[in-house]
Parts: sequence; structure tokens; C-alpha cells
Amino acid sequence: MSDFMARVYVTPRPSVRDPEGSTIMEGLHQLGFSGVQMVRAGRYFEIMLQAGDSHQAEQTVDLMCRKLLANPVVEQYRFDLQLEATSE
Amino acid sequence: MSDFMARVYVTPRPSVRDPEGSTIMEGLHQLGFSGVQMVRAGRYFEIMLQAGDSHQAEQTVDLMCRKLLANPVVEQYRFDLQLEATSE
Amino acid sequence: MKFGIVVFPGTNCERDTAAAVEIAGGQAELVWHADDSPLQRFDGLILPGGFAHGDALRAGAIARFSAVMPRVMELAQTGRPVVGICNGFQVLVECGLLPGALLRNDSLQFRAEWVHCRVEVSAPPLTEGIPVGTLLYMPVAHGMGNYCEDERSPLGGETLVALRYCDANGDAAAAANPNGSAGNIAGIVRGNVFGLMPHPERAVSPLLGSVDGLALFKSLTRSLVAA
Amino acid sequence: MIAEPPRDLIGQYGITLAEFDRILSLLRREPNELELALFGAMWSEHCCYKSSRRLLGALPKEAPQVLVRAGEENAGVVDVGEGWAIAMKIESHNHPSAVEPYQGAATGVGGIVRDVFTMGARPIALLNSLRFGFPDEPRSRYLLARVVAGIGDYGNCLGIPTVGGEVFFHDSYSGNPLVNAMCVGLLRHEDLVRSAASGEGNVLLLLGNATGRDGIHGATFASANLDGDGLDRRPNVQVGSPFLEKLLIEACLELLEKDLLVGLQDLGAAGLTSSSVEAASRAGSGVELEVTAVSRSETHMTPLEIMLSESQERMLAVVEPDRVPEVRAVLERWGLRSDAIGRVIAEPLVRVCEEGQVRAEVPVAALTDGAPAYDWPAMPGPLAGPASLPTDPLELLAHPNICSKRWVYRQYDQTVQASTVATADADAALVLLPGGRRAIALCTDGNARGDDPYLAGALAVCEAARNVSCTGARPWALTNCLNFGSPERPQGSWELRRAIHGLAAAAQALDIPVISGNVSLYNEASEGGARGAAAVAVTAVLPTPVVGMLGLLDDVERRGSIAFKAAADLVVLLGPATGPLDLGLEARVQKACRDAIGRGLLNSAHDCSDGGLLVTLAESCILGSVGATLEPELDYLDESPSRIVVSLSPERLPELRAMATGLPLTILGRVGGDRLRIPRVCDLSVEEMRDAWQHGLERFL
Ligand SMILES: Nc1ncnc2c1ncn2[C@@H]1O[C@H](COP(=O)(O)OP(=O)(O)O)[C@@H](O)[C@H]1O
Ligand SMILES: [Mg+2]
Repeated sequence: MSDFMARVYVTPRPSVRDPEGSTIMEGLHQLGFSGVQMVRAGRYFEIMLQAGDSHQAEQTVDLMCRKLLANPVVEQYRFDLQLEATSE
Repeated sequence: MSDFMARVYVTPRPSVRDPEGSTIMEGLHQLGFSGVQMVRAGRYFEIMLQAGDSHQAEQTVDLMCRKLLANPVVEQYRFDLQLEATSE
Repeated sequence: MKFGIVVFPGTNCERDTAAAVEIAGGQAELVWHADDSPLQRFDGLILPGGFAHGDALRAGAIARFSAVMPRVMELAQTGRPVVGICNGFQVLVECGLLPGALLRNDSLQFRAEWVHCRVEVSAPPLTEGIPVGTLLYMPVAHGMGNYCEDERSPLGGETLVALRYCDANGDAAAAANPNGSAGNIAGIVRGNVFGLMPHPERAVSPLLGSVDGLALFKSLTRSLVAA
Repeated sequence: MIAEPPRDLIGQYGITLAEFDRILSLLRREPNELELALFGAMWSEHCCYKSSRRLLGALPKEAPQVLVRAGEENAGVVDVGEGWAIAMKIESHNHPSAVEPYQGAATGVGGIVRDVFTMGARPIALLNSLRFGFPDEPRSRYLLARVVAGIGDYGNCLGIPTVGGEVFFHDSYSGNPLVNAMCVGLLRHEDLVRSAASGEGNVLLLLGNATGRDGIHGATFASANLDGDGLDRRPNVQVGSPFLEKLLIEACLELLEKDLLVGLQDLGAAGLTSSSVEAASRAGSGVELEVTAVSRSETHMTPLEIMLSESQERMLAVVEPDRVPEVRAVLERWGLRSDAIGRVIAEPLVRVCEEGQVRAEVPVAALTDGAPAYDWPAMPGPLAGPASLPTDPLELLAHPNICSKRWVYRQYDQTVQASTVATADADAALVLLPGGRRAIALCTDGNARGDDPYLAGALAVCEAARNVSCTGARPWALTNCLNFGSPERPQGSWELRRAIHGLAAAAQALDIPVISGNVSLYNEASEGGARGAAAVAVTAVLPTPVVGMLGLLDDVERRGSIAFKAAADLVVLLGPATGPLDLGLEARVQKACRDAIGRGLLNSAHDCSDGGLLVTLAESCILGSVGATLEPELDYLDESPSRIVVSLSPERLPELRAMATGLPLTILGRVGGDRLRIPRVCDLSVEEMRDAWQHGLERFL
């Protein structure tokens, strides 16, 4: 078994309104960050998990995202995986 | 001026309790993802901005994080930057 | 006439909802989320408001996987009424019994206030006998009530808008919308499954400010008598 | 077994040299570091009230309705008839909110809720009292927004309606905001639980959250500077989980209903230390704890860290050994962790063990009764009064301290539990009692007008009671939170003393028992806003005694409300046109108002406070959507106490006069039209007044 760190990024689908992103953009403009042209606000998860190998880890994390972490109606996700440690 | 895409990751500081992360972990266990050992729940931002060069972009994004995007008392942040396009 | 009121960890409107059912002449029994025994003994189910699992991730995201949920789906299939109020609506949407999604309020703030809603459909299970255009005065209290349509299965056809936020004159104006929901949607119905953000169980006596919520509960119990 | 003397450590645990000598004489030996830490925690201002204990003796605590007196338990309890009782308390979370406003305010709510359900009461209402710097400062706006979100998110998630509160802005609070939270619970008399750890051999079960390093050394931290690289030396900010708290409430109430517990005690400041010591002290028993049995969320925690941790959402239950399995079964159903961390022992000692080795052993009484009490030298000093209010009527109505606080309370669920009587912007909230005919009235009030802290204390009681009386309810019990600067400065000590005297005198005169409360001292900021002990220029907050009032209303159909109702009604001022505080007069004005409401004479009643008659009248117009025309030439901005503006149909006037014999009573004018017309003061439409009043706060946010 190996330990993996999955980093999952969940963002609103492009066609879905993102009031949090817009509010943050306004806030940044107010603070003087006038060069900001777009902000999308999403969620980020760090997940430590055990899996037999990286292929299995990838499948597991993908399933987690589809079942729970992202809502396909309004969200999209991507993730990356990193091997942290391997034991026998 | 160039266009940059900044990806900002905000997470609870390691010593700070993360009740949402724990609840999500329990949810994953319930769903049968028993290999999950830790979940930290954070926030993720995609920001398009204009800056003179990558050094300036980096400084700007860092300032944004400190001033608005992350709450240093309970959160930490990191970000990466990507050059999207350059105009004169 | 007996209603099951489904209680998840973090649900907090189960007592109010049970009381409203009783005022409307029905009986209510609480059903624990971990209970996976059949629910056929109930004439209908209500998923009440609250914060199941603390709204971790998204409201209703984790509750949807409770042991009781396959039983809820089962009962919905038999055509008996299944009603989700506030957090219960969020659970119904997450589990796919109703289409769409409920996003964070566009103000990014929790909103607790009294609103008017216009009845758009006069049909079981909740608005039977209430004429289209009737205004109902009820409180909302939620942080994620911003209804968003699923582009892949838009409203229309078998899923209808049942309630819209409106002003005191019945206009579905933007200013009357507490959360930014598309088309001022406050509630939707698909056959026997009804979801709404306002809290009818808190509008059941003049002392509380309105009896309009009671009309919905009465319609619910009446629809059963008729069935 | 006992390690070497830690003389050099005493400052770190907030112990003075004199206090250390006191410890030596109580123990008749040197304490080790852990023992010293236990003393430091139990002898902190927060736990033992060393600077206020003696002063609090002045408060009237006795009355026939009192079931649990102030100081006896985690919250006070009063009888409200028909076998029901109310438990209530208010508490400050000022310092944590200054550091992290969202979590500070949220955990403040969590803490006070635990104090109430630990009595066996189901929490039915929350209130709060907030103070910030003026909202033209960005930092004050940020604090306001985050505190309100924190209070709202926590209470909303618990499903407890937040039914009332107050917000006040003044520059003295800009470096040190005040966040006071109040919780009200309902219980049957027979369900009252005590927190005593009694019965030798009974098991101590720690329920809920795992223990981490949260809030350790909170006391020392509170006086450290918060700038620059100080960040990483901060203790962990306490983070709340209302979801876990909700599970704890339900599980604990179920355990109590099934009669499975001997005692129940929440963990608040100083965590396991103060809860186990208090529980033992209340039973006259002792406790033996095994720290390794405590579930921890962090590695390598020392016994000291485990004993002092302030991790949120934990409860200590005292259980008979053979009931433990049943208790665990209930907890498991709610998904809650429980650790058997110790037992009740006969010797009145607190014994802390690590893997069976004794690490600390201290007599309970040394930690509690042995705590020092101080009478700090007191001397009057100049007080910065509040900034004056604008005199232009529309500007006045839009002023942040006058305008509607809708921006705040629409983030609080007020209607959950379906018992809140519909009254937006009421003088006091009404919450139905079981049966639906009777109600309790609730409000919080502070008063920063007094240039004299005595008046601040007395007026807080009077205004709170007047607000309750305006609903028709009889003031029945009060709780208080005393927010002051350092008592070690003579002026601070004087302010505290005077305020308590004022509070006591008013409570006495109005015949209202004080059933609980909390004291928060050292509310000061150094120049520049950061809190700091070593600061050059120190600004203390205005002396801020806050009162939470409970009233009892026998027939909710006969209730008072602010809004003018009917055109042609007479507008009458009950009470003097002006004059200093006269407690006897105050009591009679309030009683007359209650009696008149009880007889159904009045169509509205609204108390007169900040902004004077002008604001009172404008609010009755705005909420009633109707105008009024006033006649007499008075000072409509005068803020004298003991005044209530009522309206009634003209033919009922003789009855009101009969009821108010001996009281000043002035006919002000009539309800009607759509403008408020006051000679030489204003002629404004109700709509323009509403616009100013409703959006006053939003202009800043
Ligand atoms: N200002 C006050 N007036 C009346 N009672 C007070 C006051 N301050 C504290 N008390 C009482 O002293 C006891 C201890 O208070 P506190 O240490 O705040 O309780 P806890 O440990 O439960 O948080 C409580 O019963 C409280 O009601
Ligand atoms: Mg306590």
C-alpha cells in the first residue's frame, strides 16, 4: 500500500454564475488591484489516502469527486496526485 | 503588459481545527472510501490579471492574498502563476 | 394519515414540522437517517429544514448518502408525496429526486426574512386547492437557496416552478428575491415530489405572523384523503 | 514524583509573587509546573473573578421565583409557572473576537449555549450585545461583518432563533470590540440538572470534540502584542463546529431525559481544569483524571496542554459505572466520541495522572475557595462620553446608533422553533411558552450615555426592564455582562464599582433578581488599535454594563408593540418631559404601562431612549406606516429616562389617567396622515424617514 496526497480543485462550470467570484473581484478592485479581470471562486481539498498503486488512487479520487466532492450540475473538477510514501 | 492566470490555494493552517474537512472525511468513509486518512477543506481561486511582468504579477497576487483572499490568523495560502498572453 | 419526518444529524426543524402536520390534521413520526427499514407505513414523507452534517461541502451533499435515502426514493416511486423544506429541498436536489442545484445566496450572506411567494401551480401534493396567483407570506432562513437550473434537464415538462418570490403586489421583482435564484424560483414540483426554500411550518398561526404555511400543510393532508 | 520548584515560571502562568506565596501556604509545599498551571488557570480573572467577586455581592440575587441563584451553577434558573423554568446567562467573548472575529463570535455563542443546556434546558433563544468602533473605519466594518456572520452561522446551524440584541458604535471600542452572547433555555422543574461530580467511583466521561492545543495560554496571549512575526507564536485560534454542538445538545438532552447522568458540566475557559475542579467543588468531592485517556487531535501533547486546552464543543458527564454502556449507546447513535477520563474520589483533591503516574495533586478548595480576591484602589477619572448625535432629524434617523439594525438581524434565523411572536423591530422579543398562550419577553441593553458608570449600570437595567414592559411583560429576572478596562488602574476599578452599584440599585428598585452574569475586564487597546500590555497610550472601552432581561407575559393576545395603529389615536407621553433618573418613578411608569397593556387600553407602546422622543415617535410612525402630529414644544432630543410613548383611542384616556395617578402624563398629539409633524422640529413624510432609518447602516457596508 502507498500513501497518496490528492489535491482536488472544484470550480463552478463556466456557464454557471459565480457571485462569490464577482464579489471578490469587486473587493480587489476597491483595494486598488485594478489589473484583475476575472475571478472564479472554487473549492480546494487536500486528501491523504492509501491505495495499492497510483492507477488505483486515481480511480478512487475520481470516484470521490463524481460521487461527493463536486456537484456535476454546476461544478467541474480536476485533481492531481502525489505519491507520499510506500510501505509493503 | 501581460495577462497572467493566478491559481490561489487557501487552506486552514495545519494546527487549526478543520471541522468541515473532518465531516467530509466521515462522509467519504460512509461512502466506503475507507482508505482516506485526512481531508483538509480549503478554497481555490482562479484570477486573471494584467501585470508588467511575472515578478510584478507575483508581488501583486501575494498582496491580494494577504489583504483579502486569505485570513492569516487561521489560513495559509500558496499560488502559482501562468503567463497567458503578452501585448505591448 | 401519517407522515414520516426524516431526521439527519444536524436537522433542526423536525419538531416544528411535525407540529405543523398535526395542526393540519395529520400525524407525524420522526425517522432517523440511519434507519434503512421500509417506509411503506407512511402516507408521505417530509425532509425538514436544518443543517444536515453541518452543510459540509454543500447543503445536502452528505445526507444524500444516508441509509434512509434509498427508502425515500422507493416511497417517492410509489407516488406518495415527498416534500423537502429548505435543507430538505437541498437534499432532494442533491439526490436527484428534483433537478437543478441550490447555490450560495448571491449576497453571500445568510438570509432570514419574511417573503411573499406566488403560487404558480395548483396541484398536489402541496398546492392543491390553492389558486394560481395566490400570495403566501412565509419566512425564509437559508444561506444556500439560490436555485440554479440544470442546463441538461431544464424546467418545463414534468418539473414545474411551483412558487416564486414576489413583492406584496405579486410581481416577481428582483428586489423581492432573497437569494438570487433564477426566475425568483422559491419552490419546484415534479409529480409527487415538492421542494421549497421558505418555511411553511413557521407560518401556522397569526401569532407567528401568518397562517399561509398552514394552507400548504392542509393541502398536503387533503391530497392524501383524496388519493 | 513532584518536580523541582518552578519559581521562574510563575509569571508565565499569570501568577504574581504574592499569589505564589499564597499557593505555598495552601499546599505547604512547592507546586510543580502542572500544579502551578492549574492554579494559574483557576485563579485567573476569568475563572475566579478575583477583581469583581466582592463587588458582585452587592447584586440582589434572591426572589421567590429563583430556582438556581447567580454563582451557583453554569446558568441561573427561574420558575416561569406551570411547571416550566427558564435557564439563562450572558457571556463575553471580547478578546477572541478581537483576534478572529468570525470564530471568536461563533465560539462565544457555542460557549453560552453549553452553559445553558448543561442545566438540562433546551436552548430556545439567543441574543447578543455588540460594540464596535465607528463604522467609518474599515477595520470596524470588517469586525462587524465577521462577528455578525459568526454569530449567525453558529446559532442558525443549531436551530436556535436569535431573537434580539443590540449594536452600538463608539471609537473607544475600535481596538477592542465587545461581543456578548446570551442564551435562554426552557426546562421542566424536575429536569433541572446539577453539575456536581458526586458519588465516589462514578465515571467522568469527556464527550464531543477531541482535545487540541486550542486557546492554551489564552490569558497570557490576551495581553501580548499581535503584530509582525508574532503570528506563529499565537496559540491556535479556537474554531467552532456548530454541527458538533448540535449533536451534543441532542445527545445530552436525551441522556438527561433517560436519567442516565449524575451530573453534567460544560468545558469553557481553562477547559478540563476548570470544569473538573468546579464539578468536584460543587459536590464537595474530588476527581482523579488520566490524561492519556483524553482523545487528542494533535500529537505530543503534555498533561499541562491537555488540562488547559480550550478546544470547543466538549462536555464532561458524571455517570454511574454500570450506566456507562447505556450512555455510550446513546452517544454512538449521535456519532459522538466519549472517553472515560477519570472518576470521582472521596478525598477532596484534583489528581492528574499520566499513565497512572501522579503528575499533580491539589486540594480542590485551594483552587476554588483559596483563590485571592482583590479590592483594587479606586479613583474617579474623566470619561470620554459618546460622540454626540446629529440634530437634523433625517441624519439622526440614519445614524448608525439609531437606525434599524436590519442589516444585522436578517442574517440571524429568528423564526426557527416556530415560537417567535412576529414583531420585527420590537422593544423586546416575545417567545411563546409551551401551550402558546403565555410568552417570555427578552432583550439586551447597555447604555453608554452615562458620563457616570453608576448611571450606565442603572440605566442598563431600567432600559431593559422598560423594553420588556413595553410588550406588557413583567420583568422577571436578569443576567448581566460587565465589560470594563483594567481594574488595576484606579479609574477602571472605580468604573466597575460604580457600575455594579448602579446595576444593583436599579435591580433592587425594580424588584428584579440577578440570576447570572459574567465579568470581562482588561478591555483596552493600545494606540494604533492592537491590544497590548506594554502599550504607551491605552484606551479602555467605555464602561459597558450590559443587561439581558427576561419578562413574563401571561396573555400574548394582550401584548404591546411599537407601531402606531389607528388614525385619530391620541399620542401620550407616560413619564416626565425631562429629569434625572428617579428609580421609584421608573418603576411606576413601567408598571402603569404594563397594566394599561394588560387591560387592552393601548394601541402602541414604545420606550424612549437614544435619540429622545423624536426617534421614538419616528419609529412608531415608520413601523405603523402612518404619520402623527404633535403639539407641545418640548426638547424632542432629550434622552431622559423613565419615559414611554403610548397611543390609544381617545375615549380610553380617562382609564389611562386613572391607572397612572401621580405620574406625569402629557398629551403629545394624534396619529394620522403620512407625515410626522412636530412644531419647530420636523415635518417629514413617513417614507423619507423610513428610507433614512432603514438604510443607515447599509450606507457604510
Ligand atoms: N456579573 C455577574 N452577575 C451575576 N452573576 C455572575 C456575574 N458574573 C459571574 N456570575 C456568575 O458566576 C458563575 C461563574 O461564572 P462563569 O465563570 O462565567 O461561568 P462558566 O464557567 O460557566 O463560564 C456563574 O453562575 C455566573 O452566572
Ligand atoms: Mg460553564
